[in-house]
Amino acid sequence: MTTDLLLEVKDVSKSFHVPKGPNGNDRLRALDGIDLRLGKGETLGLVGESGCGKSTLARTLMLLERPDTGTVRFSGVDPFALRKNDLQRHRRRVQMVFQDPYASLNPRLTAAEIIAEPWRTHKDLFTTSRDRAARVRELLHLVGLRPSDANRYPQEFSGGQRQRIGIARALALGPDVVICDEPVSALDLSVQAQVLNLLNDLQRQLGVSYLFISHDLSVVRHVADRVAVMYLGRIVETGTTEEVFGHPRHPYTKALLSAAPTLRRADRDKTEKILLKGELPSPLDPPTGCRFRTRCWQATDLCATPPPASADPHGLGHTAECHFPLDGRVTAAR
Amino acid sequence: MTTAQETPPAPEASKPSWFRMLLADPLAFIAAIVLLIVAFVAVFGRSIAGETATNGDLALSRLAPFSTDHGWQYFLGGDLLGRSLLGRLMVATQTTMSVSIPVVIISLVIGASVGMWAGYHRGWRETVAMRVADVVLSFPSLLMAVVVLYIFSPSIASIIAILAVTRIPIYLRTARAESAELQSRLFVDAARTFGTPSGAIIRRHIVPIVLPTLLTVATLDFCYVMLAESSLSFLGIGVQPPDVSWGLMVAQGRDQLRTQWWLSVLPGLAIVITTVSANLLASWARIASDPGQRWRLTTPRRRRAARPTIVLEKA
Amino acid sequence: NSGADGSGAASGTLRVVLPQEPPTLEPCEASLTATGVVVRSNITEPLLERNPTSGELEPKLATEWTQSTPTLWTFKLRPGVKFSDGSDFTSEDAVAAIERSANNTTLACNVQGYVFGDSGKLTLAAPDATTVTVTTEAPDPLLPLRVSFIEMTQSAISTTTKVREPVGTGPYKIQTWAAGQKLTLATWDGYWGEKPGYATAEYQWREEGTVRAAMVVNGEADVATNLGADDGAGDTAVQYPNNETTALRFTNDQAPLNDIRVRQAIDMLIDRDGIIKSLFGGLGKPASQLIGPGVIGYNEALTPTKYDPAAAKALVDAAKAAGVPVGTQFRIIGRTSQFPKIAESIELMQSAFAQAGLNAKIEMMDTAAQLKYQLRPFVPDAGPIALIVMHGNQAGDAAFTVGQYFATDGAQSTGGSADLDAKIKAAAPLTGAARQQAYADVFQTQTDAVRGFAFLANMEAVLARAKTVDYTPDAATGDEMRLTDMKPKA
Amino acid sequence: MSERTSESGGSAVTTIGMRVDGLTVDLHTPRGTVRAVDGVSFIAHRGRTLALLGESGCGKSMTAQAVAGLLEPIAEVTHGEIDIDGEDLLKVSRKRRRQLAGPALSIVFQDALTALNPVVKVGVQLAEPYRIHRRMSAKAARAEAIELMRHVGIPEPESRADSYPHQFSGGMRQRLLIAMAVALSPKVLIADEPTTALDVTVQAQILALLARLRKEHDMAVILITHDLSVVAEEADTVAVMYSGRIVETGPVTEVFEEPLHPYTRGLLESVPVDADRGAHLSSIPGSPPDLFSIPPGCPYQARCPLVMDVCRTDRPALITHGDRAVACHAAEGVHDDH
Amino acid sequence: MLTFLRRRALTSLFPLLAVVLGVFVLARLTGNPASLYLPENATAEAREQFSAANGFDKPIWSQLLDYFAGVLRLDFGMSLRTGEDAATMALRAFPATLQLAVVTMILAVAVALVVGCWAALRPNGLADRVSGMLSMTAASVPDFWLAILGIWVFAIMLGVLPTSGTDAGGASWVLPIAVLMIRPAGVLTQVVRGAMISALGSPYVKVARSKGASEVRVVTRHALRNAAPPALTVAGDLAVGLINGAVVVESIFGWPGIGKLMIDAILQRDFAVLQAAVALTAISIFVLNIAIDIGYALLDARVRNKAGAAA
Ligand SMILES: Nc1ncnc2c1ncn2[C@@H]1O[C@H](COP(=O)(O)OP(=O)(O)OP(=O)(O)O)[C@@H](O)[C@H]1O
Ligand SMILES: Nc1ncnc2c1ncn2[C@@H]1O[C@H](COP(=O)(O)OP(=O)(O)OP(=O)(O)O)[C@@H](O)[C@H]1O
Ligand SMILES: [Mg+2]
Ligand SMILES: [Mg+2]
Ligand code: NI
Repeated sequence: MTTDLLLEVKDVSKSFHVPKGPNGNDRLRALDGIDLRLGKGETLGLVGESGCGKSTLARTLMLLERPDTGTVRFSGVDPFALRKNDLQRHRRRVQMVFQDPYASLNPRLTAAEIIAEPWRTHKDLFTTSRDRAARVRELLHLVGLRPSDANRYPQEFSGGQRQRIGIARALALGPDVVICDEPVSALDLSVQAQVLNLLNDLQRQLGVSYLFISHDLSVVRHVADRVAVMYLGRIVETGTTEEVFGHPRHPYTKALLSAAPTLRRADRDKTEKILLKGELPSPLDPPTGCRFRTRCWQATDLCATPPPASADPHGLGHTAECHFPLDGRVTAAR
Repeated sequence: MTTAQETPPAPEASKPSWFRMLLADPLAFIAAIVLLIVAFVAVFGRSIAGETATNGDLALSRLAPFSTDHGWQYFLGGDLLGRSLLGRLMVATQTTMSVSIPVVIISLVIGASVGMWAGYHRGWRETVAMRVADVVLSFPSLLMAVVVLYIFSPSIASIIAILAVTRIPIYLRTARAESAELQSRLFVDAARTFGTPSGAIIRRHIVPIVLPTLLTVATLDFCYVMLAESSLSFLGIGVQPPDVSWGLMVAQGRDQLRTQWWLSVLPGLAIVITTVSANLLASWARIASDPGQRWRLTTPRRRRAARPTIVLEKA
Repeated sequence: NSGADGSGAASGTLRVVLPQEPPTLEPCEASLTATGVVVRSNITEPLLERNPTSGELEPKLATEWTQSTPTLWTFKLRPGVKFSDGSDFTSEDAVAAIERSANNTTLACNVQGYVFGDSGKLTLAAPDATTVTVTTEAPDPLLPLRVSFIEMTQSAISTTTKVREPVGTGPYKIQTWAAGQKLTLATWDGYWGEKPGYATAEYQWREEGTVRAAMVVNGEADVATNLGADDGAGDTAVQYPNNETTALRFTNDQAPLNDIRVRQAIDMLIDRDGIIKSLFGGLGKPASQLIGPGVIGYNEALTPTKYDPAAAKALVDAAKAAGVPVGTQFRIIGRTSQFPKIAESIELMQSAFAQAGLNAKIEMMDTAAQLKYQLRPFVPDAGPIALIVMHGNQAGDAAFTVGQYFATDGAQSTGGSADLDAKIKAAAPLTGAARQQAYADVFQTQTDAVRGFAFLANMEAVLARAKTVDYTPDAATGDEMRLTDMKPKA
Repeated sequence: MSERTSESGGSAVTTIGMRVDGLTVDLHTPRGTVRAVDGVSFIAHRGRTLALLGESGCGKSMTAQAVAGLLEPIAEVTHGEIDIDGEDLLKVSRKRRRQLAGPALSIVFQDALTALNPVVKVGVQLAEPYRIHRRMSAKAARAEAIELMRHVGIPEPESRADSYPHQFSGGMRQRLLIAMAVALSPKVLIADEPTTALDVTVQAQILALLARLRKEHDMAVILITHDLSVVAEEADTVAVMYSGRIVETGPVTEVFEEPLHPYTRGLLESVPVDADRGAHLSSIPGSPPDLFSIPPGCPYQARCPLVMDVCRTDRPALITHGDRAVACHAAEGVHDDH
Repeated sequence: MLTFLRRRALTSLFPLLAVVLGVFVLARLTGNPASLYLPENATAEAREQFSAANGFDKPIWSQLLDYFAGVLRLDFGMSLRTGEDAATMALRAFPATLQLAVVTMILAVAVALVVGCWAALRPNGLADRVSGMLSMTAASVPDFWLAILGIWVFAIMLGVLPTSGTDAGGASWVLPIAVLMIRPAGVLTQVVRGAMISALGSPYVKVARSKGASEVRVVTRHALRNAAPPALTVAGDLAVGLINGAVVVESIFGWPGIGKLMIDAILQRDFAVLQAAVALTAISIFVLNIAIDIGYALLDARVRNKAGAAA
């Protein structure tokens, strides 16, 4: 699968300094030893509940946050060590589509200005304004907007159209990797399908890799080749989409899958919903040992000790961080 | 390829025109006219007012107002030196404006740039900028005035300098607060991901958004500056004769309040009318430029006073 | 306290409202107007005092004084005088008081510089309980006049620090001083002289003339001083000359003011009558010299310059033709609120100067800044300046004026000539008619040959006086307001 | 429809909680007056859940706020009737309207963080319905509030009653809002996207809570959402809204199995389904019409694959057929078959 | 909360020191006060003696060190003008201004709350328009002018109030306070109105209405507390501004406060008094700022929790 490794994240941690919490703790561990790999032309789905650190990871990969420990490598190079021209060249390779199509576009700039903005910094890409205008038109076409939309302002577009502008902007520098931070969660169902199709088409045409972040399981399932499940700053399960969705090994993944409502009431009525107890613990003082144990229905005292390193029993690249990983067949048995 | 969007572009023509919105608020409309007149007088007043504004005739000293026996210039009466009060008011308009406008602009530019810079970078820069603003705010501005006027001779430039310094923190705080908020916005993050330098981000993304707020603050501050200038005149360290400002006229005329009331009341009225007009126009502009509030100017009058809740009374 | 009913007098309290609070009541600072107006002759008294009307020296705590030798003066003290704390006033007290005010340089009392600045060290002695002798370094005919500025204090008073609340021999003693608000004086039984008309006197202070006047009109005060014509004292107003003379002082050595024609022209361009009538509301008389009538040395022959723009223009043109750079800008410097309508007066002058082809720029300054231009050492390279000065000769003798303003090296002089210096020097030791004549000549010479000044007006002020009070202000009222002169009306 | 109606499959007899008839809301915007809600009618039965489904901006919240009497001044109810127990909420006096707010009808908002007063302790906010309507003492009302918190599953309610909204997680806040809404056992509860801002695991908890409370209090729940799956799982009947109008209603199972309106069908088809990963999703082209330029005829005409000439001129009426109703020219034939 | 206050106090200490330092340096830039305090014809030696006695001949940094050494011993020096202890003078004048300022602010806030809320309930209604015009006018009238007009009208024409001074009891407070409060009241009214309009439009107000709360309850229990913080900030700035306003009012009404003391000290180059007065007002501004922060925290629990956060 990962024949051509593009991005490798090893043991990355990031904590934020925040107001003291109830336990007098003021370091919020947003990321805690993250390992990820992304191959060329691949889509890696990242799912997890709100606040588990998905955006922080994305921002770290975009160099917007500096990790406390761990390494990030793009094609073997640590971008945090780059300076000036090398850094600028690196930035072209990695671009991001933001979660909120409303907040991520400056309301005072026209669509064309937004798409052309990266070139104002990367001046060598297109030297004449004619070239730029032509490229803006190309990009608009690529994302399915009309040339006449170039001079309209973001507020004159619908959410889906705005997200297309955001995607066009991310493509302006011709990146190898596009990090999509919940690109469709602010969009309506009918529009969401349009954007997902667009991303899909672009990958086929341009061969870009995606790190696709979402909390919507059905969306991840639709777009991703591989999936990583995140819980409280840690990746608790990774594997191919079929494996993870078909035979979840971490209890959390299983709960997540079961909690998601589905259209088919028929299926639903057969399987009982796992209603997790309690809420997501505060990342200010996460539980010791396995982070999921406070909500896990099969937790024992053992779970207060650190969970074993991800095991991959079937050799399918399907790992889970759990003392009592579920057997893939358990789902059927229940 | 995916299908192109079919939505028809928003009909531009139906966007409310500024002029129509101005007409919809009669008070703001009058305010705009008043300010236009003030602006006109500030530019051309000196030449319209003519001789009688500067060279008095002691025989007409303390002439009572509202009579045209001595020509239209003396319609508002004469001052102690027998100059026409109307003419003086017109000449004073220019000085008043040439003090308050530069003050507002200078403090706006300095306060806004520092504030945006501090707010964008956060951290120590923000702390230092805010503490310096605190210092300026808790400093006796009169001491500052005396110092400046002592070191430099009292002139319009020094008055502008003093007032500008004391007003900088106002803009600094506003700009800082806004840009601190804006710097965490996604579109700023987006710009960062292209490697855009911070100066360019501030110029491209922060300034255009912070500016309208700052301009509103500036309009309101305009009033404060005129008053501050008149307070300086009261203490004798404001605009110096033979220059004349509204504030100076009010200050000098206060002794005659009981005998020649018009000497201080009329310039005072000029200050009040101008600032009230500026305020009215500013609050109109705030509404007109805010899509969430604009309806107040475009909905028929009957509905405007309606309660915030729609509760139909029993007919 | 009596409020708006105006019955202050009946209750035996006189309420006075002044422009400013006395910073201190230290008697040796009594030549500061704000202090003297309260202290002098009310709390403390001098050995002798000058009658502001006649100009004669009259006995107070001294009954007689004689010049035994040219450098030795003997003062006989009034017997039976007591301080308000009950102790006796003796020659020892007098010696200590004179020593403290005139010789003590640590204390640097205002009186010391003002009155004794140029008269060397005094040697004092008290041969007996009622006799004081003063020996001067040089013959000094003015010594009694100088001594009249010294308020008598107890010998025990500190000689190193100033006192805020002194004990004196005057008709009143300090009852309470709520700093910032009110100062109350009360009579005491042991006063040697005539009993005052009011049992207590209350001083308050308000900066704005209109407010002071309003207080009297409204019955909240009985007497208010230093009012302008527009302050609205109404029928409570009484006009009085306040000893001050206003003038423009030129830097005679700076072009274009270095040309006497230009200075004469400026003099002619001042519309004194117009200023006094329209701006001062009739308060004041056009001035012809730096002192008012009644001061020894006043020259009756001098008359105020006539307002004559045409002649002035001719002079300016003549100067211009002679190569004087009349268009060079000079500054008119004035002190903010030095006297009512100062800004307007300067404005009027400036506009007249401009019409005659002169280029004047107005600068108003606060006291501290203006003093740099008024007193030596002057601001270097300040360029041509016409400075508004206001001079009050409290002593009644031209000696206190000419040395400072007219002598080439005078503390406040920017002009002068060798001839004038000689005349000033010669006049100093003279007495009687010769003295009068010599000083009158100094004024004449100044005007004719030097013309370092253009005089504006002998100033007058308004005092508001409640109907219940019987008091007539005089030229000294501004500096020394004797409560004993005020009586309730029957 | 009759006062009493039987549920499609079962035989249980239910009571009508609220009947909304021809509700029309006009918005007086700077660009002119537009119709945000256009003749919306529905019936909510007690003990049942009616889902109001539609895309963002189609007028769901506007409908809810019009019913709850909480419209902004910019909006005006121009027609319609809102009937609860024989009283028309649009005609009663202001005072009576206030008396009904709470015991008869209450509403849960989408954004729990801003819907709770940030500076008032939650115990006090929860006690307010009792203070206002039952005139209880502060102490008694507080006790009720704590009971209420326990009722909606907030741990340690006694101590948590003195906390402020920001000290609760999103799910807890939503529980608090729901608790406040059910305090007086209203006949009708409007829940405006109560779980949109929440995670799936929390959403499941909240939806379960709502279902429990609905049964316990025998409320008519109007669930507003744009999530088809939530509707599928939670609602008994669904009303699909498009551009301020109801385009299709009916029992959820039937509507989802056999959608009559092309819009409903389009929506159902754009849900990514597990089977065809990476495949082209079928999507509804374009986006909903701008309120200012709704064409004459059917508002869906520009996106409709079945568009006919009549769609561009005539507005399709909502035609009832048994339990179901649809507003589509193209569906008329289908109706006949049905 | 305590850590928050400690933090706030520490960060505000710097401005406090900076103000005292700034005043020290600036004051000395306005020249040696010798000519003000020495007789007109004082000799050069007398001037030097005066400067030496008051330390004005030393380099400024050494004066500064002496000064801070004194301040540590709570010795602010002697007034050149009155010979009194400067700190005593400042402390004596301070209560009068404080009382005036406190009463003024309380009344201004009260007026602003009532009028602002009333106007906000019907935005753009008649009441809103009228109160808007009035508050704008109020905010743009020169205070000294109003003071003199007030004396003329109420003391002389109507005779109902004393012209000035402090001894007519409550009546003496009326004019100074009316003059001082007019601008703060005008400005605050507008702020309260704006904040109330936005508070009244927020979802929690809708929720309160959906619970059947009456308008009065909605305003007092829900909207007002949320509208208070912005008004509090502005009220704080206005209170600081009162120091400047106090100069005018105090000198006209003969109110023995620190504003008058300060301007006199400036004009008289009475450095010790000026420094003491500025230090005192800076401390009170410092206390005021902390009080405002506490007020914030009391009004809004979110601030309390953020308390420890980096500034
Ligand atoms: N700049 C920051 N300072 C302090 N805490 C932060 C910061 N950024 C993120 N966090 C915290 O880190 C944790 C992870 O946040 P992050 O935004 O990465 O979550 P997420 O998984 O993207 O959530 P969502 O699905 O809501 O977008 C959260 O608890 C968040 O509060
Ligand atoms: N203040 C307003 N000014 C102009 N248009 C408005 C205003 N408020 C609402 N609208 C419009 O009214 C229509 C209905 O809005 P409503 O809030 O009911 O939508 P909704 O279906 O609840 O959407 P969402 O799912 O996003 O909550 C929208 O098109 C919206 O743009
Ligand atoms: Mg995120
Ligand atoms: Mg909604
Ligand atoms: Ni396609």
